[in-house]
Amino acid sequence: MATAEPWQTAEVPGPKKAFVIAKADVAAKMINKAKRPVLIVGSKAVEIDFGDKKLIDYIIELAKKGKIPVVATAHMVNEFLKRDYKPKGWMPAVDISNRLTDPEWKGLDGKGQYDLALFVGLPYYMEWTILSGLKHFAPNLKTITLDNTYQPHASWSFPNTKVKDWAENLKVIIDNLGGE
Amino acid sequence: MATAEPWQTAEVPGPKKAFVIAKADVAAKMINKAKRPVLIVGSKAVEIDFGDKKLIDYIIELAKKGKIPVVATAHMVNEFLKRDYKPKGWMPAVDISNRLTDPEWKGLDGKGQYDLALFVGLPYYMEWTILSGLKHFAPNLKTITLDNTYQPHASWSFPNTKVKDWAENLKVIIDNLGGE
Amino acid sequence: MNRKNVRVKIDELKTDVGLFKNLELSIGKVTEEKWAEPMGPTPFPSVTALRNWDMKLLQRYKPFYMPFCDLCCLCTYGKCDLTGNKRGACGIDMAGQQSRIVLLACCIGAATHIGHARHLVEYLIEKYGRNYPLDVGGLNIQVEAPVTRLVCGVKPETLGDLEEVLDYTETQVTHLLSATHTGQEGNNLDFESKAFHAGMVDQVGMEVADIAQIAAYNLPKADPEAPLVDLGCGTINVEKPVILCIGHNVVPSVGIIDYLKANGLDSEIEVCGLCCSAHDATRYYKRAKIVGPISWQLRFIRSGFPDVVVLDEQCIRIDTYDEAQKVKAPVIAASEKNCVGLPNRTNDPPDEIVKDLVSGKTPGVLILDPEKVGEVATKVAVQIAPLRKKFKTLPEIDEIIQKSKGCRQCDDCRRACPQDLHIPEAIKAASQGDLTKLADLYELCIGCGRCEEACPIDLMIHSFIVKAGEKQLKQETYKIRCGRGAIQDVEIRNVGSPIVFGEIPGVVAVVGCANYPKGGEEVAEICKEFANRRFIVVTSGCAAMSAAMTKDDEGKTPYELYTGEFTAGGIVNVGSCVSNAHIAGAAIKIANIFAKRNLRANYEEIADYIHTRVGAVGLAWGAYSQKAASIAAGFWRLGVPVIVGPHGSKYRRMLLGRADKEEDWYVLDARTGEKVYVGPAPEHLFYAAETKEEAMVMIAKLCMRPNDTTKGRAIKLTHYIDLHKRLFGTMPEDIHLFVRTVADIPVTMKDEIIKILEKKKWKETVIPDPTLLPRLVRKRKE
Amino acid sequence: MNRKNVRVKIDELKTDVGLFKNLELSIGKVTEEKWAEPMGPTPFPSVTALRNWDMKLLQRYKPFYMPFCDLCCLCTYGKCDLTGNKRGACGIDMAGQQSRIVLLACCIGAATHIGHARHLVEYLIEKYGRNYPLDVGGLNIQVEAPVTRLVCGVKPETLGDLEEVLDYTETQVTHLLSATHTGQEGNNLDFESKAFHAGMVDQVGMEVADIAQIAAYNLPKADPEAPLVDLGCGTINVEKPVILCIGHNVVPSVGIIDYLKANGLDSEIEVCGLCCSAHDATRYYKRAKIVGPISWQLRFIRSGFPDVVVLDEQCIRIDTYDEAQKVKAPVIAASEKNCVGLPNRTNDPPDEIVKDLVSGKTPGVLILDPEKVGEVATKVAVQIAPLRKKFKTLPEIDEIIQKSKGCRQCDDCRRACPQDLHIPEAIKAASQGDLTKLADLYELCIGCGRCEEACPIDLMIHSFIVKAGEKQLKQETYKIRCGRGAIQDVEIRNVGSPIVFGEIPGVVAVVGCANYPKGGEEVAEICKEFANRRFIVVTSGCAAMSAAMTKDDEGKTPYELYTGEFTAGGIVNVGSCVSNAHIAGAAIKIANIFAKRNLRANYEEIADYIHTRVGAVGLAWGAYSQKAASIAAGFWRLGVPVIVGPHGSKYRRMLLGRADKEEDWYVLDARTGEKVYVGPAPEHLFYAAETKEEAMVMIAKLCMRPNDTTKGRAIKLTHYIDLHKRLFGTMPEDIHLFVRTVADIPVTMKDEIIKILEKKKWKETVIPDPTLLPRLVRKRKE
Ligand code: SF4
Ligand code: SF4
Ligand code: SF4
Ligand code: SF4
Ligand code: SF4
Ligand code: SF4
Ligand code: SF4
Ligand code: SF4
Repeated sequence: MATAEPWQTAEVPGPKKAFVIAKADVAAKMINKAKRPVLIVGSKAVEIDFGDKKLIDYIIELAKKGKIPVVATAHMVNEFLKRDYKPKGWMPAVDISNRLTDPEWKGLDGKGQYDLALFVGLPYYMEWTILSGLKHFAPNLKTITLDNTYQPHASWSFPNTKVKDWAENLKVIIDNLGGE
Repeated sequence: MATAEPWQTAEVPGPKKAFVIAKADVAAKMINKAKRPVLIVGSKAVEIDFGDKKLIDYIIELAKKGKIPVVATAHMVNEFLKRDYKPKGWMPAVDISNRLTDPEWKGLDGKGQYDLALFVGLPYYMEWTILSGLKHFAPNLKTITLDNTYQPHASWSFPNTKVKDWAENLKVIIDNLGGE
Repeated sequence: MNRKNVRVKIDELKTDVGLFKNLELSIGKVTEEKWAEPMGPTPFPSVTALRNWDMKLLQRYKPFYMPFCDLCCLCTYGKCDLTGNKRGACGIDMAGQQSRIVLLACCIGAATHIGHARHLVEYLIEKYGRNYPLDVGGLNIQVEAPVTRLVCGVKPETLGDLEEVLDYTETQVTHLLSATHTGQEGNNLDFESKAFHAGMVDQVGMEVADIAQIAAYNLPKADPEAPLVDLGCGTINVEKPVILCIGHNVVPSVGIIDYLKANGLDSEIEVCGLCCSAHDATRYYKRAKIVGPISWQLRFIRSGFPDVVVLDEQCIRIDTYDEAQKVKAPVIAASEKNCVGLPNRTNDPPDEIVKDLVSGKTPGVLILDPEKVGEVATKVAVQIAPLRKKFKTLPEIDEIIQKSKGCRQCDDCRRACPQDLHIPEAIKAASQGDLTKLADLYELCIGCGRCEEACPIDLMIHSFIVKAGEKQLKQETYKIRCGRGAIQDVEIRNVGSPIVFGEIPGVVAVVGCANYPKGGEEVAEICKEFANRRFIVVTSGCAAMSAAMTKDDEGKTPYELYTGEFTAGGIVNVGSCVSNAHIAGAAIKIANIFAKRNLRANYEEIADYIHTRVGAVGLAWGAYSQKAASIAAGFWRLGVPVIVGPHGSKYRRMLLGRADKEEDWYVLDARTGEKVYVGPAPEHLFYAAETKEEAMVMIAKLCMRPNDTTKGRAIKLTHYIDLHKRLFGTMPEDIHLFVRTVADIPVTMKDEIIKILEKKKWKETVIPDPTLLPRLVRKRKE
Repeated sequence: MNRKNVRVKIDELKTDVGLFKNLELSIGKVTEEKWAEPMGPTPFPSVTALRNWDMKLLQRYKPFYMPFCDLCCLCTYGKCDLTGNKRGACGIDMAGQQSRIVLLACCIGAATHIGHARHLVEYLIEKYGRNYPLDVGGLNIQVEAPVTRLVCGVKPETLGDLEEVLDYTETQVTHLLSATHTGQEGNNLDFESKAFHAGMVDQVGMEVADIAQIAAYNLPKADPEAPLVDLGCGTINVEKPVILCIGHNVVPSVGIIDYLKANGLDSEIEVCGLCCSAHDATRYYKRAKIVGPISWQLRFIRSGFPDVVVLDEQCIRIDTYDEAQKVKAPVIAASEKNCVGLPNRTNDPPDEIVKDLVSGKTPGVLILDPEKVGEVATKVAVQIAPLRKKFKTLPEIDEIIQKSKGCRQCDDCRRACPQDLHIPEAIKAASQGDLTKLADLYELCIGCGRCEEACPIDLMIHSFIVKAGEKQLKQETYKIRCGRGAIQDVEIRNVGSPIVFGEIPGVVAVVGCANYPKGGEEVAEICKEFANRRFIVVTSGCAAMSAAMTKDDEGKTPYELYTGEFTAGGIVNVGSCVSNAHIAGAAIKIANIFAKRNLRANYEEIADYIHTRVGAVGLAWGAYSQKAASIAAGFWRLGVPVIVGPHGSKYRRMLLGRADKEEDWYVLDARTGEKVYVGPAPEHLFYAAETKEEAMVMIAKLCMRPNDTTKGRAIKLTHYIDLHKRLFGTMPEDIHLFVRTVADIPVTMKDEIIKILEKKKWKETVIPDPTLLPRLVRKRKE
């Protein structure tokens, strides 16, 4: 499997492609560096099971550790609430993404637009189109996908990664978050 | 300059892309291995000047050394003849390429279809479309471009290369041709 | 009497334009003006006639572009890189490019329906004459063609009257398509407006097609009790010769059915169909059977069931001919749109063609004469059935296990699968003798075959899945109420008031194709949920089929359980894709019949009415095609929100409202001219939902309209909150945007909600007589 | 008298279809059948009516697909990977996909001309009435609409008669477009056949557009001595207010010119144009000036010359509005096709609009009333010219040098340049004060602006080039013979025989856009070369302009040096892109007027005639657009070969003959029914040449036809061999394929050729009365 090729073979982008996150701690650094990150969590976050926990459990840890506001898409808010974590907001994936293209948007807390959007758990092809929208129409936003599939339209993406390495990567990120 | 990206930025292909020829002698080996290679030489072969000689001069050397029949496209036959070299054939680039997709074609010598087509000196975008045609419709043909630009639709292509390194590469190939 | 293209010979004719002698008149149209309604402002609107209206909608629902490619490859200046704010060699930018593709898709979609309508009308006129009356519902339908009346300002009464309507639509499609040419339109909002225009003329085209066939073929005429017919592979008696019709044009199916009937073969032979031809065949002939939606094409053919495959047009897999050949079933192509490269045998004697097909001398033919198709298909079916013995290409279980052992676990199949299905895992399990994982994929697989194309060792993965799911396939026995056609005027009268005032919480149109993210069951579930909530659920196309494909504990399918009447709690199958026009028609008729707004060429006012008052939402959960795009566009221009499934994000853009921008949600109060904040109702005009849960909550929400009475709003809020709580586990956070006065608050939740309103610093507003059109303000404010 | 849509009131009318009382008749058409010619086999042909003919051509000229993308992204099942033999989710394969895109492009192209024709005809009918006669050449033209007659089988005599023709074309475009929908046509040859059909109806659309405007606006009527007019930036007096019209629809330009004339301002104001609107403006008004082809748009605006920019439709850079704003020139959009997102001011008083434009309150408006455009454009030009003082955005030399120093030599510009121009080198030289390298690029640059989009430091590279080449720009002063329109019947009579027998060695149509690989000079050179060789050279569109842009030692331009008559050695500008129909028309008229073949609805026979006898070749050296694709397709269906420049390889496929396959080159001898080998004449139907030298040799070769007399063949061979020797440095190796009898051999080369023939084991064959249609064989062989 070509690791820095689009996970869905045909979803080839254009000339500008995501930089590959070669090591997970690099992602952590970028998150740490962001002034106003936001974390957008899609419906697959409960479908993906690492054995010990689910993707959403890692994400909650990550959000807490990094103090990153979460937007739950689809019906995910329920899954967060079940885990005693209240996302900062919930709305359709395309709605939050549309807002991220608006320089005037004040964010979930009214304090202003975000500078980094982390995506995880959307269906691959939907995340692909959404990240495409952001790449083209949110020039000041950086995007990182925390999924285990190469998302060419993100600013930064992991390559296609086995599920178990994915869990490792998430752990590394969580460990390296915060504490500047 | 991204070296294994299409030379013309937007001429992005699909999932299947040319392998990159990292070292020139590899190309020579592939040529040596071919049972029936053919060399297609386009109009830029006289435009490109390496200082000491022109591209066409290298190509003639290469064809002689490798005993590879040459098809001159455009008006190139004249340029070959001026240099006392008679190409095996001349015809439009699209005509020879179309023939290469026909398993029944008997070749310039009537002995049968070719198994390797070397391209050099066509306008980048035209070579791009032609190689695309061959990639999709000549499944049994291997293609190599000897240009200094990455041609994603070839089977094998050099990355985008500076002109002086290109000359070097051609020399290496010539040196390594023949003599199995 | 309206007639078109009458030829009369006249010796001498004295008129105010001069004296004609010895003339042969070819009379384009003889009109008896019977329609008393005065002509509205926009008869046969040009491309820009409704641009202002579009811009109003587009200001509120701004496009969010999600480019499907960074490049443009439309002309030989290209390819051009349009990344970010880069412009192409023609000067276009990315927003322009994406909206251009939207327009192009809508043009293709509209052209498809209109071209279909044109062939149909031409054929039916030839057969039944220009004066054949357009009876689509007898006395129950006074407004027989609401869309056409609204858009064109004419009142078609006969088949012949439809021609000028089609002329108009074709002119518009041509103009619109031309705007996609390099160096024409470039402004994204103008492209969007043009896409709306395409959607509007598409609706006209669909209406023309459906009323023509309803009238001429006597399909159910707005009949809430249209017969229940069979759906599902299991309903087809494969002991008999089976003729399979695929596509969207019922004419060849009618040719077959008529031939069967005329020759007393109707109980000898099974006629079944896939996609909309199946819908329409059952509307014509109760004994016809529906195999299923588009995604059943490969599985049904590979199962070897059909003995002859008749292809008409639209939604037909391109490889059907090859697949049919593999199961030794001859193919008859029956449409100019889809000639399949086959020899044109239209003018040959039927028996010669039959001979060649049965003998295998030619595996397929093109026959452009539907009657001949009927004869040939039937004879071939009868003769070939005993020969081919339902020859199939599905592998045996052993073979699956054996072949699966070769799997390299390379993931290529999964990476090719639009659904990202876990195929390699299932193949691995299969190689170990466990086919359950493959069987689990049966429901999720849309039957596209891309996995097989990708597999380096050529495993027939889809066939594996179908074989593993064969039990399911064979148990597919459902009932569907066949397409009823239009909605009766009296039904509109009954529900008009409760809909407009909000007491019927909404009309949900569940339509379109089968590109579902997680199988068709979700569609059935959504339909039932909203019917149970006393919404009016309307279905059509493949979605109407999926809605049928579920059973309750007693084995009853939704169409058996719910009424087919257009009323609260109904599940109403209008029919095939072209029947979608009746859904728009119903909304239009509410404005016309219930609210007595002028209909004739009065598009803007009616759309404004629908947008602000009629709580209708479209759901195209599996939309995949250009037709789906243009159908959606037709609803957008009427101001009706459309939800698509996650694959719909590939339609290049959403039309999203911004609930957080107060300034976007003002309407005019037609009584006072005052600008009144009405909240984000409806919040979005086009959007892709990620999961069915999200879609369901959004359906409830998008049904709210500024015009809701307090009682109506309270009911709508109840459903919204209830679904939100159940599916999202919590109260919605935006209730304050939808509560206008305390009376809006559902009584059962009063305290809870009041608390939220206080927290949100909610203030009471008035409920206006809402409009977006200044000219509709009756008393202007100083 | 033919009339359409007459309204008559009749008290009582008794006819054979019944008694009509108190009727108001809207008469669609009053026909007096005057055309004695019997109706041919294919009036108003349907999509498949000529499929057999297409398949004959496509068997000989098989498509060679050169996919421009490995993917398909047309529906939301996608993207699909179609690499190699993979099929998409709808089952389509790569050959199907590429040919589908070809069809789509041809549909867009045809729709563009037809939509243009429809607007034009509608407007002219409104202005001049339905009965306005279609005089396109007075007594010199009996066959006023050869394409329409041939295709439709009608003989239009008035503007009103054109409506049913347009109805037909729109119906066809709609059907064809619908075939591109997912799940319709899938066979590549059927797609190709449909693309041919699109090309054919496109030709009808073009003809309708041009004969309508010629008749109504009294443009030159088939006039070999149409006036010479000015072309080039240097011919425009920039001291005056300048109105620039861009596009393809002359109506707004006429509005301007009429206003100028009516107000005595014609010597005060310069009216100039780019693209085909410029052609047509000069056909209407000798004092109008042509700036140049499409690639001059940016350079002319950035030079600050225009004071008002009027946009109509087609071939307009999308960023014109932005560029015009930068030079402070107001923009008036004048077409529904291209609204530019501007406010629609059509119904506002002109002076209000003028005020807003001059004050800059609004930098652009949409005005859909050409008369109003005329008034507003003129008044704005007069008022704003002194204010904006030809404000330009071209940099000064110093600035170029300074800014060039920032260049990173990153190659991004070059990699974005469609021409792969050596920009970084030129910028480096510029940074060192040497602008000659930049100036060298002036001729090669097609003005697309992609380099600027790519440059990471935002250098205005195209402006740098234009500034460096400013001297050239200002020296561009040429003469062009304005578009003459159709070819006279008498001219056809004069050249019919020498063309058909081969004594005039060929008709070369040099047409289309300006996407040249190496500047426009090559076009001029080719035109002169073939005119000198006594071919008939016909030009149109941007190529007609490029043909003018060269001077001999005495400063004479080709149109001054060569006759405008349709005769050996002429360079004949027919006019704008829609005038291309006259080129097809000329070929058709040769078959009809000279050879007396029936014309009416007799497409197949006429095309067969042209293909086997009329040595015509199209050269679209800079073709870029979808229109170019459909224009080419129209020629293909007539059997006329088309050559494009190397960028044309992006059109997705070639139609290539195989000279080496003897079996492909047999025709029937109409006298005997015998199959006769005639050699590969013409060898290809569509192909992209790499260099002008290749194109020139190929033009000569592709002019050979089976019907050539020995004398004619000898002449054609002489040119072929001569050009081959000169440009390729050697004898052609395929002469034996073109020599049928010894008498074919050019005497001057006899010995040399005989030797070759011997080596190639040549055998003499007969010269047949060639046809590809068995039904045209007069005496059938047993
Ligand atoms: S737009 Fe579609 S066809 Fe064109 S390059 Fe992109 S993916 Fe390929
Ligand atoms: S249409 Fe415009 S953006 Fe697209 S390829 Fe052509 S020039 Fe480039
Ligand atoms: S056929 Fe089914 S499993 Fe295969 S790629 Fe398509 S959806 Fe996936
Ligand atoms: S593509 Fe074929 S070999 Fe690869 S994992 Fe899938 S089934 Fe196995
Ligand atoms: S619903 Fe969609 S997939 Fe189904 S038949 Fe209609 S258009 Fe085709
Ligand atoms: S049209 Fe066919 S090949 Fe193209 S994206 Fe849709 S399914 Fe794939
Ligand atoms: S404007 Fe000229 S130099 Fe720049 S990219 Fe286009 S052709 Fe090349
Ligand atoms: S893109 Fe700009 S910086 Fe790069 S080489 Fe070209 S001119 Fe220089």
